[in-house]
Amino acid sequence: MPKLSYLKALNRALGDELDRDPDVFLLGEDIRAAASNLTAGLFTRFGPDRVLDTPLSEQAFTNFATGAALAGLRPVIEFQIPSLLFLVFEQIANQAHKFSLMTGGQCKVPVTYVVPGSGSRTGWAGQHSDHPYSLFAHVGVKTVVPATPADAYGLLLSAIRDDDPVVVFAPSGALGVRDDVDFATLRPVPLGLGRIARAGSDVTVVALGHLVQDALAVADELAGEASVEVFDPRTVYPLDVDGLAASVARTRRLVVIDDSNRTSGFGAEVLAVAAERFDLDAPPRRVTRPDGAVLPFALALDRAVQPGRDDLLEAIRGVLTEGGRQ
Amino acid sequence: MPKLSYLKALNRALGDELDRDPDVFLLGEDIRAAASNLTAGLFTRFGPDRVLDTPLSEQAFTNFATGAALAGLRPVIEFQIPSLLFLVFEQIANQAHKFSLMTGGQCKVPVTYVVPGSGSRTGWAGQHSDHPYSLFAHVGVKTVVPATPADAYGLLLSAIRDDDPVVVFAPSGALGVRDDVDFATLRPVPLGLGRIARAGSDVTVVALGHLVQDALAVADELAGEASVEVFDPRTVYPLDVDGLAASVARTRRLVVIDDSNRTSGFGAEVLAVAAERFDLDAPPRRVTRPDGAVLPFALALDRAVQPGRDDLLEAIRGVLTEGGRQ
Amino acid sequence: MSTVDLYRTVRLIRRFEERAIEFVRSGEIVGGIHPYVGQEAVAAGVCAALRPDDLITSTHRGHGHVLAKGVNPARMFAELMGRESGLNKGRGGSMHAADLSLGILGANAIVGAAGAIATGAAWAQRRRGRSTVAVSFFGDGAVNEGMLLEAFNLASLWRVPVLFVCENNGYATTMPVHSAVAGSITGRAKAFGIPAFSIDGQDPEKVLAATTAAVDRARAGKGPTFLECRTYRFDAHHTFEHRARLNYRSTEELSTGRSRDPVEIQGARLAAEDRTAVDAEVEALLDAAAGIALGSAHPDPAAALEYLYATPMPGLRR
Amino acid sequence: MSTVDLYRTVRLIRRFEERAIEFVRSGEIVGGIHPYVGQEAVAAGVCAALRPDDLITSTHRGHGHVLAKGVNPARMFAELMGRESGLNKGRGGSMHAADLSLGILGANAIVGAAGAIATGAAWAQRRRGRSTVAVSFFGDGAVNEGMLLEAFNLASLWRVPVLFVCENNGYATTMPVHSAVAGSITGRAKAFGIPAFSIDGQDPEKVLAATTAAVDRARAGKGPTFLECRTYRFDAHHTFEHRARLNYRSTEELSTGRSRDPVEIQGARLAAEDRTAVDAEVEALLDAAAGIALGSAHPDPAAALEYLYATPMPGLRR
Ligand SMILES: Cc1ncc(C[n+]2csc(CCOP(=O)(O)OP(=O)(O)O)c2C)c(N)n1
Ligand SMILES: Cc1ncc(C[n+]2csc(CCOP(=O)(O)OP(=O)(O)O)c2C)c(N)n1
Ligand SMILES: [Mg+2]
Ligand SMILES: [Mg+2]
Repeated sequence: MPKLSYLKALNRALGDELDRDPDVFLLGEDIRAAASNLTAGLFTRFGPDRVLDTPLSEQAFTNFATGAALAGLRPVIEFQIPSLLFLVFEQIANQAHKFSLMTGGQCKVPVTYVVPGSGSRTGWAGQHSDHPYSLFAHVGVKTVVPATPADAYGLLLSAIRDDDPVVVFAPSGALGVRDDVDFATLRPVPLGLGRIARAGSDVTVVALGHLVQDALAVADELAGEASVEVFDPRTVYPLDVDGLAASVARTRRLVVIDDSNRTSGFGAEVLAVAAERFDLDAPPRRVTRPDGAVLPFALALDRAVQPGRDDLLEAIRGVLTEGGRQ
Repeated sequence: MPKLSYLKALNRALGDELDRDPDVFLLGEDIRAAASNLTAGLFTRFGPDRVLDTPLSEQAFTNFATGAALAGLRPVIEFQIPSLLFLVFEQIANQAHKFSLMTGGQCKVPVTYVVPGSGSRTGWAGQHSDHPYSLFAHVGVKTVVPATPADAYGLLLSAIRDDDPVVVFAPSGALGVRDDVDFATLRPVPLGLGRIARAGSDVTVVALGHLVQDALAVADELAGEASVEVFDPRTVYPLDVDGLAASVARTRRLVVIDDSNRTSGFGAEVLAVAAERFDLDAPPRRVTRPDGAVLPFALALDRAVQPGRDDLLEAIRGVLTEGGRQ
Repeated sequence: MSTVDLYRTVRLIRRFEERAIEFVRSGEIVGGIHPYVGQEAVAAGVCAALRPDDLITSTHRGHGHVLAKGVNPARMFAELMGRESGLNKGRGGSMHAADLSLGILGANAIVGAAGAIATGAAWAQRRRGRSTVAVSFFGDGAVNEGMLLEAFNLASLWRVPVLFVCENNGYATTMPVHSAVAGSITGRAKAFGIPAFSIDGQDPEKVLAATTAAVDRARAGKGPTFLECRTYRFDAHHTFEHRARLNYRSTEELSTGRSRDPVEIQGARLAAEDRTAVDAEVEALLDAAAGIALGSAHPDPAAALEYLYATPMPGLRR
Repeated sequence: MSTVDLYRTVRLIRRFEERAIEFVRSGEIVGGIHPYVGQEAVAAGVCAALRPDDLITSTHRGHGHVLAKGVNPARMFAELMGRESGLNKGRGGSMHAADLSLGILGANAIVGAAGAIATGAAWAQRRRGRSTVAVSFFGDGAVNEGMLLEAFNLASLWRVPVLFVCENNGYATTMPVHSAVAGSITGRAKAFGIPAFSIDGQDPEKVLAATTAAVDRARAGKGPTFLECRTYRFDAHHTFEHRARLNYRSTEELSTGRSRDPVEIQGARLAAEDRTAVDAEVEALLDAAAGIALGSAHPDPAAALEYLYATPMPGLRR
């Protein structure tokens, strides 16, 4: 079977949608030259009306996309770096997201925002290494963090076809992942549906994006010791609570690994849902970035701030051995 | 004893700090005329160099304040509406917050951001009714939501004196609160220290800002039925985990009422902390805005979307009667 | 558009606003409004130059724009009163009034935000082969918002058929324009290569003429135009100011400002009996409209989250 | 500043960058850099006009700015290598280099962000009775960022002693300036009433002369000046481009662009033996600097969160 990389899968999804639906168009910085490689080949294939290079005017081009969507098109914006989403937070959370309700359902805003290279990019330091998916989930914008090439393809397709704004985070740590894929099997993956990345019976590890690989590796490492289930929700918001419930009902133990900050992050939500619904055999744990994290430049410090395999291993062992509270 | 209103307490805190410390200055829109009343009298008292009216250029004046702070001053910015914080999210979360770590501790950015009138303002609709304190807590910016006039005074003082950026949310629903206050007792309230707003033994209700009043009212209503403790953390981030722990250790039951959206909000964090640390006698509950909430204009709809007393009453009764999971 | 039609529009807006202010006072409208009184010539003149399928974006002070673009006053009153029969089914209120069927992409409560929305919509319409133009209204305060200036750049670079209409009423809330705008308002647009004109915004005919020229230019594929309409806000920034004295305009300034009244300027062009007839017609229309609105149902609180998502979300949790 | 001093600065920056690129290739510098090669005259000429207590803000392409402002090359190499002895103790890296003791308020990785930071700092210094000025460096891409344009307005309105120095190297990454900037670059500043000049950014002496005039004006209380320095980036946007072919500049363009080399332009003003002596001096300095940096300790991962808050937070949780 041919190998498909995660980044190439995203590229393929864009190409397929541009091909299928004339209302889809792309805009962003350096997307003609495809500086990030996300849009490689698409300018040549689809021309300047479908692949629009923008000046460095993120706020305006984000609202421009909202306007184009109100007029019936389906824009896809590439953001070169995750912190650009901070710069357009108002335009997404307060404009694109709110039009449907505020107009009493008169319109829809089907814009997709893609960040190829979210989270730490190794050596890009404080202002380029954020992973702000929990923020968008909190405000209620549909938020996707695919883990595999097939999911990257299928979730991006669904995001583009969805009638609401959707943010797609493609973690730096996942872009290079390559899988054997039969291209004929590639299809849309519905938003809001998780998957069991690895079946197990002793503990559920919830992981997203590039951290799914880490969770799988740790599960392998623990194979003799414990049977670890890895649940990949794929969509941060809406969260597949039923899928999570089904897994936790079996394992009765829970650890979340989450590349956002601890306070009120994705991990907090998973633990809150668990607290509301499940009677666990041990207190659940979160492995996250620390509160208020700013990624320092020096490599060892950058790594120390990110949730890692060792932390996960320790947390899993913790919930397995512990019956009572911490 | 004289009555002090919450808004007047904030105004008094600003006046006192301007008086005490020549490095403090205010900037924002319409603060000379004091359109929101927050800055009433201060322009006359302190003049144009200390009370700076800005054009509608939120991004620039927020970074301007960061620059002034780097040069040794202590700016206080008034934002007229909560969604302006979305517009300057990059400037706060990615600039002001990050300077200290990124420069290896060479500098500090003591800027205070005040929003007088956060949350629903009754009839201001979708783009003016947000309450984004959980977002700032998530990114690690110190975040304060005072509930009483004395706390409004004392927390704003501490925010201004703190060497890091601090956001102070003054909920619309709290601005009019008036208390008997002996002015001589007004003093700074440390960031990160909660208080027991009402002692009780059966259940801990965690509430912030204007919702503390609601929690107290519901506690009164339930007086014959149950003994409700109301814990007001005052600071969303850093959260007074020890204070919370002490309360929950006594009551072993927990409800949070939270004016932010459900997913990954303040309520999620409180439940997550509880799940990690405490063995509760019943599953905890959250009373929040719904996921993705956009406040509709019509009054009854606006009210329906906000967490209210009835919802809280029901949630408290739920955790009191229930031993197992939902 | 005829003299009498323009008069009808300015008169309609004026009387609509005066009644709306009354409804704020009586509590039928909750949350207050930003009255458009005094600026009617801008909305009337600009929209008179547009086709029904042309697009507009409006502002926090937007009742005049949407009425001039053809909104049914009954549905607008109903919206302000938060009724189900309102333009936005009571979900939007004064600052979000929208009627997509009339090309109204919504009032926007964030100053400066809508310029790029109008630009994107106009660009999309052209890409879809339509010959429509879009107009973005905003105030003098908005020209200090970076996101609006960014939109000027996109519109000019891509020759988008969009008109930027700045209503310079001298103030952003209490901030006088000269303390807020370095350089000139038209200079801001010219810097991006956009032709920009400063015109008398109190005379509907002059606004119509300038807009017609700009619309023709846009439809001919020549790109955006910027119009600074010099006008004056006769009433408060927002009705809350009726209770709070903010003291930023002198009595003399107010009376000079109010002396050039667009309703009088256009009214003087009509024969007295024609004017009386229009006034009566407007009054009857608004009586009926107010009656319909007052009689309309309130939305059901159980439907508070309807329309939150266009693609339904089954698992939405409270 | 003398001819030879200016030459020393451009030569130092050039050779620092060339060595830094080597360290990227060899893996000593992780994450890559945005090389300043070709633009040295701007940093050298501008900073030569400043006093030690004047302030600057820099950019993602900022090594030249901080070296010209007096940063110790050893500490800068160490920062790029993420060492504890680095300018920012290894916490900032290439895009955040700061030295507050030299008035360097930091490079900023967000295009357009630092203009208002410099403006605020300059305003604050004046309020504190200092006669310092601030310089904000940025590229041609930044003039499309609304937040920078907002800063122009504040600086002009409040006559802030700040200089806006735009390094127009023809491209924002792969985007040619003419496809991104409607109107002209200097026109953007002039629109806000800021005097703006377009100068030859390859000649350090010309940059120095223009900056000196602007600094004098600012110190005299006359407010901001804008300088567009026309320059050319000889190397990649970022070292990642050494591996990825982006194909946006023709071979002819590259060779024309590179033909006006600031190091050669200034070097030609020196006697051959003086130039050789400076070159040797620079090489010795950089040998020593690189040696010190390579020998410096790496920070302790346990201290990854040090400096996160200025007011310590005892309960910080992981
Ligand atoms: C971005 C933004 N900043 C501030 C506000 C608060 N605000 C609402 S209207 C207004 C004044 C607007 O002035 P202008 O653009 O001149 O319009 P006018 O009110 O005069 O019609 C302000 C400051 C806002 N809604 N949005
Ligand atoms: C606000 C923002 N948008 C986009 C980027 C990504 N980016 C970094 S440098 C750059 C190009 C900047 O061009 P210019 O301002 O001309 O400076 P130059 O790189 O040519 O020195 C871009 C798009 C960013 N860092 N910040
Ligand atoms: Mg105005
Ligand atoms: Mg450039």
